[in-house]
Amino acid sequence: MNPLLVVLFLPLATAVFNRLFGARLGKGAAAGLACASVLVAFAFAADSVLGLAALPAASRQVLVHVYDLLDLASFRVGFDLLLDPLSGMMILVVTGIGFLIHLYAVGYMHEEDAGEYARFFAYVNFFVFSMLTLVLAANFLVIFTGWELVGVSSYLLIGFYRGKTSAADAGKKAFIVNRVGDFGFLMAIFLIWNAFGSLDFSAVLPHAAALSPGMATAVGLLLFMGAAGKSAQGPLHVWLPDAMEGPTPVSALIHAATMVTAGVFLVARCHAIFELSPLALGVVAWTGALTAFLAATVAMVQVDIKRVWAYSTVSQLGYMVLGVGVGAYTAGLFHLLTHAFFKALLFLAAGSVMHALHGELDMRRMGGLWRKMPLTCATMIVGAACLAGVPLTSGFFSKDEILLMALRGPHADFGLWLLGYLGAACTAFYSGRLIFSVFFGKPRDHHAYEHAHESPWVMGLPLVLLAVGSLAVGLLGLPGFLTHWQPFTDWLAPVFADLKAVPEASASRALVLGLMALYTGTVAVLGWIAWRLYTGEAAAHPADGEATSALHRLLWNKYFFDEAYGFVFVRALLGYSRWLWRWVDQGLVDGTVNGVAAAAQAAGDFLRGRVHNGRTRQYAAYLAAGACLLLGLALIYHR
Amino acid sequence: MIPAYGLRDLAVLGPEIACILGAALVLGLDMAFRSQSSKRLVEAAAALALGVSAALALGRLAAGPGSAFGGQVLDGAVPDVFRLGLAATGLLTLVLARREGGSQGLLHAEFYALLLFALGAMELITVSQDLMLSFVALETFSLAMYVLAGFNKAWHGNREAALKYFLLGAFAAAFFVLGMALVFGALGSVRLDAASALLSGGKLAAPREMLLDLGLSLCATALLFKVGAAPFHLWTPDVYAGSTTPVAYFLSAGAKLAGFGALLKLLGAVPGCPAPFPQILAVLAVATLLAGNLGALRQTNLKRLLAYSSVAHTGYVLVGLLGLGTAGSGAAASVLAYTLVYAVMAFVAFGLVAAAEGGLKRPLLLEDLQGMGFERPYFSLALAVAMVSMAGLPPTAGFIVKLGVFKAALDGGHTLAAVVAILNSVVSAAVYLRVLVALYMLPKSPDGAQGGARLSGTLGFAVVALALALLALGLLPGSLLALGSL
Amino acid sequence: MGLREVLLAVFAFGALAFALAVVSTRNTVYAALEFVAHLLCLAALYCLLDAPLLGVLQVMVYAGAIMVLFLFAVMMLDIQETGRESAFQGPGQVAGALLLAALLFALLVFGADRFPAAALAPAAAPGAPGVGADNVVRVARALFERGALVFEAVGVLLLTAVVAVMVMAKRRLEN
Amino acid sequence: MFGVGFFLALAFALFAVGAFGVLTRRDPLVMFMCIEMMFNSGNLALVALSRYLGLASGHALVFFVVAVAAAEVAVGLGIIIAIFRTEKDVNVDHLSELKG
Amino acid sequence: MLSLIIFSPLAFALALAFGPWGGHKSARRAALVLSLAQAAFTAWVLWGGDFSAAGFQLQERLAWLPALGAGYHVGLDGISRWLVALNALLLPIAVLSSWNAVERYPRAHYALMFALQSMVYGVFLSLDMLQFYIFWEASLLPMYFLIGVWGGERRLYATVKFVLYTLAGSLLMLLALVWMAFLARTQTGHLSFDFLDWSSLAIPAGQQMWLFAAFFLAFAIKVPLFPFHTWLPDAHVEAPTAGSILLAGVLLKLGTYALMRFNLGLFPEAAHAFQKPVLIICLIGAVYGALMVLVQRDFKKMVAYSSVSHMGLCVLGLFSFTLAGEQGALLTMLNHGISTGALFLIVGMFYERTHTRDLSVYGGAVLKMPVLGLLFLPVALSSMGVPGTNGFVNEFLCLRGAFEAFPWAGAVAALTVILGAAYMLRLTQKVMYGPLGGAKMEALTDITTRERASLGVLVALIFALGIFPEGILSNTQPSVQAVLARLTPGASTPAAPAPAAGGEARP
Repeated sequence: MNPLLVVLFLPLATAVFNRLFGARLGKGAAAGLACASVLVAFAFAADSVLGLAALPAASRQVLVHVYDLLDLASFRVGFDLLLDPLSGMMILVVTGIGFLIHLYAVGYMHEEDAGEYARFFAYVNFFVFSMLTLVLAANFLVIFTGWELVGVSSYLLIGFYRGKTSAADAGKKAFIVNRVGDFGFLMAIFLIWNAFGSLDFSAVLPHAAALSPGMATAVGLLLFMGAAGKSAQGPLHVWLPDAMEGPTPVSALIHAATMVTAGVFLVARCHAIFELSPLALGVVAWTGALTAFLAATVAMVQVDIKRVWAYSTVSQLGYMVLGVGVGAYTAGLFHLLTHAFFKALLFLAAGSVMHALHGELDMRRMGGLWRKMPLTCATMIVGAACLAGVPLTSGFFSKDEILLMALRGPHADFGLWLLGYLGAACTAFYSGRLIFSVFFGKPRDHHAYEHAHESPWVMGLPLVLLAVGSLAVGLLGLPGFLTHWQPFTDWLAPVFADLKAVPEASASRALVLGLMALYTGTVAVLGWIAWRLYTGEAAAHPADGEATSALHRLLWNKYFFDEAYGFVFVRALLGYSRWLWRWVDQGLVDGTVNGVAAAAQAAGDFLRGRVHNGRTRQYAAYLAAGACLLLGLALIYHR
Repeated sequence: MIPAYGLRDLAVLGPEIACILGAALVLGLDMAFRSQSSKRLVEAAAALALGVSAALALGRLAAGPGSAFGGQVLDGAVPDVFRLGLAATGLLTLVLARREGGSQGLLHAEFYALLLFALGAMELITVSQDLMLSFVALETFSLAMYVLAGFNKAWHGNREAALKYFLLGAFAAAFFVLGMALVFGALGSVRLDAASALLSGGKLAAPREMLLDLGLSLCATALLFKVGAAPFHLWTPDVYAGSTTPVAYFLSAGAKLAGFGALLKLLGAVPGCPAPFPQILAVLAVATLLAGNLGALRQTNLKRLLAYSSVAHTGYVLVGLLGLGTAGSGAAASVLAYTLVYAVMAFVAFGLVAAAEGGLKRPLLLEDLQGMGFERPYFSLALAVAMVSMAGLPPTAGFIVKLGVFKAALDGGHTLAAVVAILNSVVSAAVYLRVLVALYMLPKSPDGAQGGARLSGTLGFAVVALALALLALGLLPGSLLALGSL
Repeated sequence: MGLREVLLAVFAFGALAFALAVVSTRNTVYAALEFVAHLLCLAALYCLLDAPLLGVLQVMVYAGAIMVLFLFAVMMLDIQETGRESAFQGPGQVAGALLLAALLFALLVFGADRFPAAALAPAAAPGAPGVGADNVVRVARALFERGALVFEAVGVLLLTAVVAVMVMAKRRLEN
Repeated sequence: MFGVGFFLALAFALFAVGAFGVLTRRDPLVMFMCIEMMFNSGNLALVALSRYLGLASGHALVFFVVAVAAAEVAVGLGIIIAIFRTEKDVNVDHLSELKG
Repeated sequence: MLSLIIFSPLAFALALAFGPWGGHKSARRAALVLSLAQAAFTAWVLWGGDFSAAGFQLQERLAWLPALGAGYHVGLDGISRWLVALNALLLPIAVLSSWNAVERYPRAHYALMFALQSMVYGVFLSLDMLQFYIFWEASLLPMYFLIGVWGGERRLYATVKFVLYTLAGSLLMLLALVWMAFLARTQTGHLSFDFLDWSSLAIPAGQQMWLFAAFFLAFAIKVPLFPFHTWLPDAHVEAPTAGSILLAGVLLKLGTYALMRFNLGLFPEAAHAFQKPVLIICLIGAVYGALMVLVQRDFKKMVAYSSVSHMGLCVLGLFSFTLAGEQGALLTMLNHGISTGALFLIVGMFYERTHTRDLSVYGGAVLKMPVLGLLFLPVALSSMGVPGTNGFVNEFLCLRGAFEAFPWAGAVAALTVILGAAYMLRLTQKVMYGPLGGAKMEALTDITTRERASLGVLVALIFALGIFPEGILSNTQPSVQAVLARLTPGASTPAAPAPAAGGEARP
């Protein structure tokens, strides 16, 4: 029994058990079981990663074949798992952060009744299993299976509060937009199958060069379409902000740390294909950059703290995609790692605030909470610092690396860097705005302020651990000129061995230091502006309905994406279908069928009405006519 | 010299003679015993006569083909089975008449006498090779039928039916006479076997052959009228609705058997079936199918519905005739099989109509059958089997014979006609499904008849037995298709 | 143009004329009488066509017996001659019927006229043995030798007719 | 001039007139007479053809046809009288309840 | 043995119809016991056949109609094995679904269901074409009565339309059958309706087109493919729950099975000639069907149109002439039977409680029926084709087949992936989630153990087939390869053994 199988299937087992019998076991047992299984999974994951590390760098791969999925005469694909440094890192992130979030959820979901409690933990465990399937996949079929299962679990968790229509709508929207992405992914899989006759990574990726440039671009773009769907990039990002309808631990686990990063993981996994077509990489990079900037601008005007973090996630994902898009896969993945930590932290902290204020999320009604919730405040400040890119924090190193690569990387472009930089500026502003509005300045809603209280230890501990983790993880990827100890890059080297050596040296030290100074300055200035704006008595938040500048309205309405999609896809499609249903289905097709029947009946009536009118002489006339017919035919056909 | 017609010639006409003597016996018995009991006696005598006729027909079938009276009469496998069918139809009509007798005063001996005379003439026409003999036989059973149609009490519609049937029948007979004259002109005699001898030898000059074709067409008109083919079928619904149910059955089944027996003789006699007929028949077959099916589509009066369906079934038999020209197409057998199965189907249908309309003063409507499906299970099941069989859906004999008919048509090379004809069976299915809808799927209608349908006595037994026969033949059609080997 | 041809022409056109008369007169009795005249013309034609037996038969059976029945029927039904609208009913129907009759006639004539007219001249001289003097003997042989079965069949037909008529009559008495 | 074609044409003419009579006249008796006229046209054709072919069997046929016609007249008149005894006016079209 | 499978349900039907079962309760119990016994027997027989080779197993032959050259000839091969199993499976479930939904004439109701099953067995197992036709037509009658007597308001229109539509198509097929018999007579000397004889006939290309068209029309109406589908929604809406389950579960498969067995089996050249037009029809059907589901108001009509979409995909896979496509089509037949059967079962459960199919009344059902919510989810996922459920495997293979044949076809067909998710989630949300939709929803009671059993079996199958598709695929492969070998002589897949006459078992 390979430990990997335990990692993968234990969460599934507990998920099924909880879903079926959780309610009867009682809350404590259900939660305990769920957290334990993720913890054990984390332990086994760590053990197998250590085992992997022991292997020589060149052959650092473990392939586990579970059983045969499809065996057509010339094509065979099985349920195979692949553990290599990339997936190793991911399973650690998934199980590690997963466990912390499970722990947090025990406290957060406390008021739910036993049935709902068990159901929640079953779904979350199922999510962990799906994410692990996606990450550990050894061929495109299994990764697609994980891809869709993750989509299903996100649908279930977003729509967890089944009574709320908005939750169900958000879940539906998330799944359908994901499905649009999956459509692209499926097309890519079929093209690969056509080209290589197999779906196993081992058979496809090493021989990617066999693809013609055109085909490589097509596969690349389609793969990215799938990735964009899952990682809420470009046009397919609309579902993530609405996904905040789900409970906060869900937002933290799925919509911050793990699931949304699947897109980046996919591009990293299939880098061999992307490398073949600069066009595909360009599209990836530019989408990433644009998403990063636009999402950051929208985040600046939102008032719901979870939505701010949601747009921040979309923006940070934009950075990761930008990183991968410019060929700096390691930098992108590093940012993925750091982001997982601090964004999970920020969401959990937001949850803690919401928990304390009995569901209040609007920052305009908060203020001065640092006295009431010192721990949450502290950890949130750490998270926000990482997010904003305060120097020496993990976010600073990872984002800085990406921006550097955007300037000097193999497929660099100044425009990309500029968009990245402006995005970073906005990020600094909105994180400052949120921290100061929530924790500092005068409390704006005294009633809520009075009742605020610090969260119990079971929610506090994960916050602290995550805060420490956020800072610590930054050390794994310090900039090159500071230290040669690059554990993260070395760890992922075997995966990206086939890439041309990253021209590290092309960026002079002076440039790197200069850029660092620029970023630090920007963060300081924007932090100060935010502090000025939002700690004063009259916080600069426009009240609802107050006339605001056109730009503000544009950002407030999220560039009208939802309205556009609503019109183009929902109303137009439904309108067209209704037209089709009425005219083509009822009218044309059914019409002809009923028409034929009506014609027959009309002919019958005519026959019975006019011809059979009872008059003997008319019958005699028909008889004579018949005789004439016979005689005529005899004459015509006569030999 | 006087040809020596001996006993052997009479033996060939055994069945016919049995019928005619039977009629005479019936008349005699009626005169001898005037009392009420004589009615039963008379009926028994008629049944006996028909039984003997059937037995003799079977004997002839076993004995194999033989000609008599100098070739005027020629029986073979197919004609003998026709005669058997006719005798059986007669018996079935007796069964129907018995049920009817009580209420509508049908028990007069004259009814049985006329019936037997008609059957004798019908059996004669199926074996006659001489046009004149056929004409006399045709007229005999036509006259009997005109009166049978107008038979019983002074129910107004009844007399109108007789008059209509008479006038049109006589009009058609006139065509036959002129046709016979032309045939005589062309061949010098009215013997069909002479015709085939001359034609096959190719000795007939073109214009005389033209005259022959015209003559045969005119003769065929009269026979097609009798059978109820398309342009000549207009009398069928009125006469069936006008006459009593047993007579209606006799008209539809008997006339069909006799008519097609004669047509087979008429068209079969001329080798290769003279040029015009396949094309003419194709047009007529399709026209008949359309007229029958479409007419029945929204018909509510059950008897008229059965009348239109009888026309439609004539259409299907005509489709079978299309294969007449080509050897080995088994056209004659398919025609025979179809008419026999039709006789059975019609009996079940008409029998049930007779049972259902027992107490009604007005004609039986589809509405009266509503809701009967589960209240009278056996009645409805029998009717359902009959309807499904008439529609030609598989598990029944109707499908097998329809398949035989279409096989013959396709073998004859009439693909287009076959396609149009088979699409017609969708319309016919629609017609019969309406009956099933009424039976099983509609609630009892307020002004419908209050459940008069009593299946009792010999009629009930015969109806159910024959309904089961339809199913049995559908599943194990060995015997039915044995006819195919004829 | 011998006497024979003249008589033939007279009686032929006579028959046709009376036929048309039957169809057009309103009064049924007149129609019956015209029909009798028509039959007599036909009888004459038969005699001219060397079928004396049929001519006599026509006169006795057809003109005599059958037409008497008709007149008897006309009397029985005491049809009121007055107040009868015209024999025909509506021009449309008449036109249709006329058309049909003309079509029937045309088809038959077109079909039959392929007969070479010339060849149809009576091949055998009037005295041809086939027809002439011993007509009755030859008809009798045709009737009772070759046509014996048909003769018997006609017997059965007449018996059926008697029973049928008796039924129609008897039934009428009852109601 | 008086070949069999002429007589055939005459027979066909009588047949057509008879048919016309049946189709147009409403009085059943006259209709019936027209039918008889059609029978007679058949007889005429038979006689003419037997004269042309020189066979006497044609005459036998005529004999039988006349016999049949007689039987038919008997039954026909029986029916007509049975029906129209009670009816005031003798008109076939009034008898058209059976329809549809 | 196979004859026993075909005719045992008929015997049970007669026993039920005329047997001593008095009330409603005893009738349904008897029906359930009989159906389970029948299913067990069929499973036991199916287990017997070895399906390593491609030929027909357990053949039985009987000279039934020598005059017409038609005999009674049954046989089983990889393709028909699982369809027979599906048929056996669905009957007990259908019986359970009519448990207390049917009070009127229960004995007749169950008897008709058994008769229908017997006819369906006949179609799947018969190798003699006339016998196939007889079972094909005879299957119309039981369904006609099922819809007609126990149906909804417009049942008369629906049931007559159903019968006449199918009848019109299959009658043309009857002529084609007779024509083929004549071909057999000209080529082999004796009139024959036997499928094995026909497979060895050399049919001239010209005639093949016409014959293919006639066969295709009959089967396309049954499948139903795009232009011929309008009878399905009416038939489903008006059919009782059991009727819908059997109609969707099994009757639609008659069309696709026959397409695979006869259209592809007998007319290779014509199949190639007709490939593109058929693909286009299927594509329209799949996408159009999905669009139609989006705008339906009636619960059952939605599921009916989803069947049109799924079946369009199935025939798409069939006509891709690739191994993946054919296997996918065969699997679609099975999985669609299970998932749509389950969907109709659920619709039935709702209808029993709310007596309405109008979606506007529904909402928040999961709050009142959590167990149904638990079981409804996998069914919805299967219909959407989410991996892990059976729906994904056949959709993946069909799309793969289409893609391999014509990438553009694959791409358009893949649109149904999105539309499928859209309409299924819309349906789930409209019925299951959101606040309680009013009085009717308040009155909902969760599903009883009987309902859980029947739905549970189907859900178990959904997961089992989703996780282990090879269980089915491995033993349908030889037969499918045989069909493909005939279809594309130079097929890329290793030429499987020619369709050997298989174990010529007992006469």
